[in-house]
Amino acid sequence: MEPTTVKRVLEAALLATREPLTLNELKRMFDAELANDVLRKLLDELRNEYAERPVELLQLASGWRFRTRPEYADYLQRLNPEKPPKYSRAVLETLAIIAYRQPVTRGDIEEIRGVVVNTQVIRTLEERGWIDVVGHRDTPGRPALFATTKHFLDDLGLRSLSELPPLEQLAETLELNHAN
Amino acid sequence: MEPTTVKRVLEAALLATREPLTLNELKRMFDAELANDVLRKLLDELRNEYAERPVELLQLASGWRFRTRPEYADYLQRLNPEKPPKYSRAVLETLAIIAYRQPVTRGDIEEIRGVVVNTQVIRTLEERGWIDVVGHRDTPGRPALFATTKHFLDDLGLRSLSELPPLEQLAETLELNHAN
Amino acid sequence: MTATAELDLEPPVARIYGEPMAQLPLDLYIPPDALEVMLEAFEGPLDLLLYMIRKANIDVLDIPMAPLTAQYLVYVEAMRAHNLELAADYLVMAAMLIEIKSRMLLPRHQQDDGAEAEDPRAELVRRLMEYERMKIAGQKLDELDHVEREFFWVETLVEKSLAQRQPEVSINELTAAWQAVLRQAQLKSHHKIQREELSVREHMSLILRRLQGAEGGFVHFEDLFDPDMGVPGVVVHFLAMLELAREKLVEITQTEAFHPIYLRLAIIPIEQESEDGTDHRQAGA
Repeated sequence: MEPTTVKRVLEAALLATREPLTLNELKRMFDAELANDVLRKLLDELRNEYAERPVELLQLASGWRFRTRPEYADYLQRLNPEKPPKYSRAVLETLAIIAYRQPVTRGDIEEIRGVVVNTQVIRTLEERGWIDVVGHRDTPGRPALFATTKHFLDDLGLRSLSELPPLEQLAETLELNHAN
Repeated sequence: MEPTTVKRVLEAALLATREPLTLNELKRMFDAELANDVLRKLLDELRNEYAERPVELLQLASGWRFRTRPEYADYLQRLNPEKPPKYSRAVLETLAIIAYRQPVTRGDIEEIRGVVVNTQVIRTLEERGWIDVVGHRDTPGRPALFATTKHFLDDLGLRSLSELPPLEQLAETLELNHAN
Repeated sequence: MTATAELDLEPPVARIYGEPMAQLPLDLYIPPDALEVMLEAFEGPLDLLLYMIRKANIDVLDIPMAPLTAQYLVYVEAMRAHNLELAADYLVMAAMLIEIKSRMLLPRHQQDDGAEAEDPRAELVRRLMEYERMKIAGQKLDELDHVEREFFWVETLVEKSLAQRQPEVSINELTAAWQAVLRQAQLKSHHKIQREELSVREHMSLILRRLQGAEGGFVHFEDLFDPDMGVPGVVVHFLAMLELAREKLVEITQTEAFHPIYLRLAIIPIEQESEDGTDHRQAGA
């Protein structure tokens, strides 16, 4: 068998496989014995042939496989109608309190929500880059004061916090709701 | 975005997808509106780019997808410890009747084959996702009407039922005979 | 179907076409195991009939009913004789063949409209041909390229780790959450939620953030105002400063009247990462 034909067979197998293929598995396709170094050389050539393509031949821990290049991930993601993950109510309410009442301490948030604020909730928002510590209150323990960041405004498509529905308006709807 | 870049994104998506992709799904990846004829032209170009490769871009009943060329099957089979299913004549004949005479009831199938249709035969085809119930005939018992699915055509690498092998032209002789 | 080849069908049936029909050999021997295989090999009476017709090279459109029926009955009888469980379909077909054969013996009457009466065999021929068509179609379907048999789908891996999806929050969700918070607070206690301009709170954060980054901690009062803010902006900013002072979050100092006014955080962050990466503590205010 011509080396080119062997390479084409390898290519077909590596493009169609659902699991990485080991050298031994690849060898299994051929009647003739294939030396490891020959195989590696062909795989190298194959990798080079795909230099201009949006997929690349990778050697992973468990074998060889083609993978789309990372720069295409954003596009491919749009194909998946996967629902984006959602934040829990605790995270959303904490975020709302920080957004509307900033700067606030964790104690403030707990007082308003009436429940203890889980450290993970704060960390989630910090890691997202949506809140940060802007100071400390001069009370015992010097608690950190949280505020929303510019990044938060960007992600919500706001120019400033004042573009959030005003508190007054919210309070009115609230009272209206209560009146009913 | 450059047409070449669009083409590379299409290529990445089509190489990575787990289901055939429709034109609309492909369009969803891009911010800019993409006309159908532009898209088709790029897909055509892409297909040509793969002329020398062991995989080919195919238009199927439910969209576009890459597959390995049939001449590599013997090698690739050796990677698969599972033998592909071999269908009995009963299954194949039932499938043919549903494919060529759809929509048909079980009674229709029995009438053509001259024997009772085993439930297992229908179930095999349903489980493979090749046939499904598309309605019920308005006769006593309201029997289910079976038809083939897009998945059936996809699995055979076909775009539509019209690509199935034509039926033998035995009928014409019969009609001629009657006409005399 | 290998065993069925042993069933010597040709001599009795093949020669009847165009010739006087030969007697069926009485000693027609079908080995029982061949019969068993045969029963399994045929998909039913239509398949069996078709096999007999094709094997004998009979014109489907002009089936000699008498020898075919006789031959068919020999098979069915042989199967029965060997106690093989015979599907009812085979017996129904036997009855049908006998009926057609007897109708063939009757003179064909012209119908009232002058059309020739239909050949009694027509329905059988139609069914045989339709069955054969589907039988061949089934074989052809099997010969097509099948996924996982003649071809495999290409399915490369997608790098996902770089593109982990973050939850999205809309403005509506945020305000809904805030409304929920307010509602709870109102229901729960007399906790007072002040109605305040949101922009004041925003500017409070801005000032704090600015002071935090200030070298030495002190910032000149005037430096905290950006001329681009416009009059409403400056007013809000000033209100924010007063609110910060009221909440004891900043210190506003002036050594003497008309001297520069300075602001600094009421509390200097206790832990700050220094340039070399080690912690060093700063004295509080």
